[in-house]
Amino acid sequence: MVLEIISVFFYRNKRLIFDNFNLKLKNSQIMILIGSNGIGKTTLFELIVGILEPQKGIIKINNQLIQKMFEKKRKNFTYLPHKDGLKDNLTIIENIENWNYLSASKYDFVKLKSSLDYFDLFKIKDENVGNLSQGQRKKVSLSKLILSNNLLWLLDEPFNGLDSDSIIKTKRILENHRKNGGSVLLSSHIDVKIKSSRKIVLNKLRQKRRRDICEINSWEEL
Amino acid sequence: MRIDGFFNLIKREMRICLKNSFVMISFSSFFLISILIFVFAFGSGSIDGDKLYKPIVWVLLIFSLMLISENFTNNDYADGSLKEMQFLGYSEEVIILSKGIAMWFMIMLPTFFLIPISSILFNVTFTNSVILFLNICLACPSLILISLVSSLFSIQLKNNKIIQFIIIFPFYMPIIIFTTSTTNNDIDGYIFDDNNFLILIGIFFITLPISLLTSKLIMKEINR
Amino acid sequence: MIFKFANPLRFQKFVSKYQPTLLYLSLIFLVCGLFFSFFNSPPDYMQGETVRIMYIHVPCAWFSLMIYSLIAICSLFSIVFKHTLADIISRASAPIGASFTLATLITGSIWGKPTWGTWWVWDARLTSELILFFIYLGLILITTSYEDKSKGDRYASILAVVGIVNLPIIKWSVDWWNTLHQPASISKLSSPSIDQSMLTPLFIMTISFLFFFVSVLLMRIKAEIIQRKIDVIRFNRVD
Amino acid sequence: MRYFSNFIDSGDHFTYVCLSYFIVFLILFLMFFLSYTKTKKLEKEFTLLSKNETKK
Repeated sequence: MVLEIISVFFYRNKRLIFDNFNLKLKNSQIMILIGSNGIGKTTLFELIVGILEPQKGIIKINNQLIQKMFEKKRKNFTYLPHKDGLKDNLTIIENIENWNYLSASKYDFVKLKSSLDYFDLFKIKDENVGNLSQGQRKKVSLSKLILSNNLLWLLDEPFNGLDSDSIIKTKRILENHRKNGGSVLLSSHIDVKIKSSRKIVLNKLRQKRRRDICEINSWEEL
Repeated sequence: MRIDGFFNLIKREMRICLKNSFVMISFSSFFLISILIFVFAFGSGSIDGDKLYKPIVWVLLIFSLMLISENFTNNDYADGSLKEMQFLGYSEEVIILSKGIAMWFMIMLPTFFLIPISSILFNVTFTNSVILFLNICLACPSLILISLVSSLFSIQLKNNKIIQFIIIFPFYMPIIIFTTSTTNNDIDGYIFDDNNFLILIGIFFITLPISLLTSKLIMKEINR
Repeated sequence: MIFKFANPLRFQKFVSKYQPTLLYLSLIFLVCGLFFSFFNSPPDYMQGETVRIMYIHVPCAWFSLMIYSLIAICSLFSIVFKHTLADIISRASAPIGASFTLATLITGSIWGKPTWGTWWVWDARLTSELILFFIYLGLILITTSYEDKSKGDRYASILAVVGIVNLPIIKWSVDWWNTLHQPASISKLSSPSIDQSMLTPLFIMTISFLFFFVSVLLMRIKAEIIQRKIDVIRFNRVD
Repeated sequence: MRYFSNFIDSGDHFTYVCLSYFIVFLILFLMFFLSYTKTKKLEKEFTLLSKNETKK
């Protein structure tokens, strides 16, 4: 099991977001999370990655608790958040290099060139990221995927703002990754079709239930 | 914590710093222009340079530290790279430490040129300016750490400047007291016998663990 | 034990029952203390009549330190156990502590005018007390400026724990540095270096201030709890 | 009583002492008054709100 989420219970800001949430991701599997805005897709990714901690429940990556993973072991997943972390006044290639250093994969210029070439970004590699359009920015952060050697990919809204051509290209990367034994968890607020993938639809928790929890929270804690 | 991860972080910060050279330029021009304003305000005739010079430089340095620290934390928070560094597994202390080192570099490099120029403008003796420079060297690390922590405190607020100043002020005060008292004692020529230099180093070793710990707590709180 | 009071309803009943009594007690002690301090205590042979300022200056200073240490303990508690009651206590007592500190500073400087000849000296103890006042201000500002209350509380508790560095500096500054401010007179309870007739008003005043502090604190905690309940009701309505 | 008459005659010192007592009690009274009014206001608001809640 690559990724395992067992009965996670999480609230924040008096708002219950996950109640007894379960998810299992196997090797060579693509899973798509579908849900409307504010349902907690980004929160789920942050829980998996270990930025947030659930009040109850267990999250495991490769059968290891995420809270107990330290720097080196954490490098076995690649997470592309919604806020891409690209610096406006650095060029594309500098941004990618920075990311490459931080994520500690080996610096390989040929690989870097090919990854940028895949989305036709190598021609404009010395352009500042601040001058790019929203879709081009997304492409820059997606090209990190080709650079990474990790088996588990966590992608937050990868298809946002892309044109149809690059959506197809992205899907091709994902399928290749699946064929090589990798697994992908991606979120989307619209329906996307990828070959042989599973879909999970996140529903809004019922109003009444949420209210109960909120009351319990504030009273018990007082 | 592997050591090359730390160097990678420093490399990243330095690269961003050098690319953001306008920050350095704006810092130095702010410094010089304010010094010039003080010179004009005192009038060209009689400036009691030795006495007024040090407090003025310290006031300017503190304000510019506050302004610059925003560039290191708030920008990273805004574009999500603070989070990115955290989930890549770098511990919060190391992130803050690397930022502090980059910021120290960014402050000290212009100061190396600014202090002599401004001391000429103020008619300050050579030894005095050397002592001031040494003081800045020793006191800056702790000031930088404190200002980084305070900018982390106010990262999620809209009108954060005032709050940052009020939070920062009580913790700046002891350092300022000791630095100014060093520079006042140098009349006899006993520069390096002074205990205050040692006290400044001691203060740095107190602030280092405390600020790293608090920054860890705060950065966990920011995401919550 | 502590969690027994954590029930807000029980706490509110407790407050509405005992809070007025505490306030009356404080008033009674205040009258007693005023009588002792004005009618039944001699002037100091060095400081003259201004020694009477000490009967309120010293308790205020004690309370400014004591309330800060209370806040710091609560903050540590809230960082470790994340219990909301600790947040509420520190939030409620910060303004009281700030007002005590302000009172200390003002009475101190009024005392300093006839004795030292100036309103203010940059002496270690005065400076550290001023720093304490600014820390209080920062705490109040940071708790009020966040939309999300729990976030503000957490930040304030971190700040309070860091600011505890200042407390020992205030307490022992008169011993560490040779300063203008006179050293503590009542450091040893067995043989204090001041006269019995001066000690009585001081202690009575302290007790009166203690009752005052506790009653106002209880009232503010009650207000804070009601505020949170209102927030919960409002929040539910929005959803 | 002897102490008190001496105290009143002390001139300058008398004003200083009275001023400081006045300021301290003013500050403490303000503290009390503000928190008292705040509590009362919140209590009123809370009863109003909870009445509306039960009606629904």
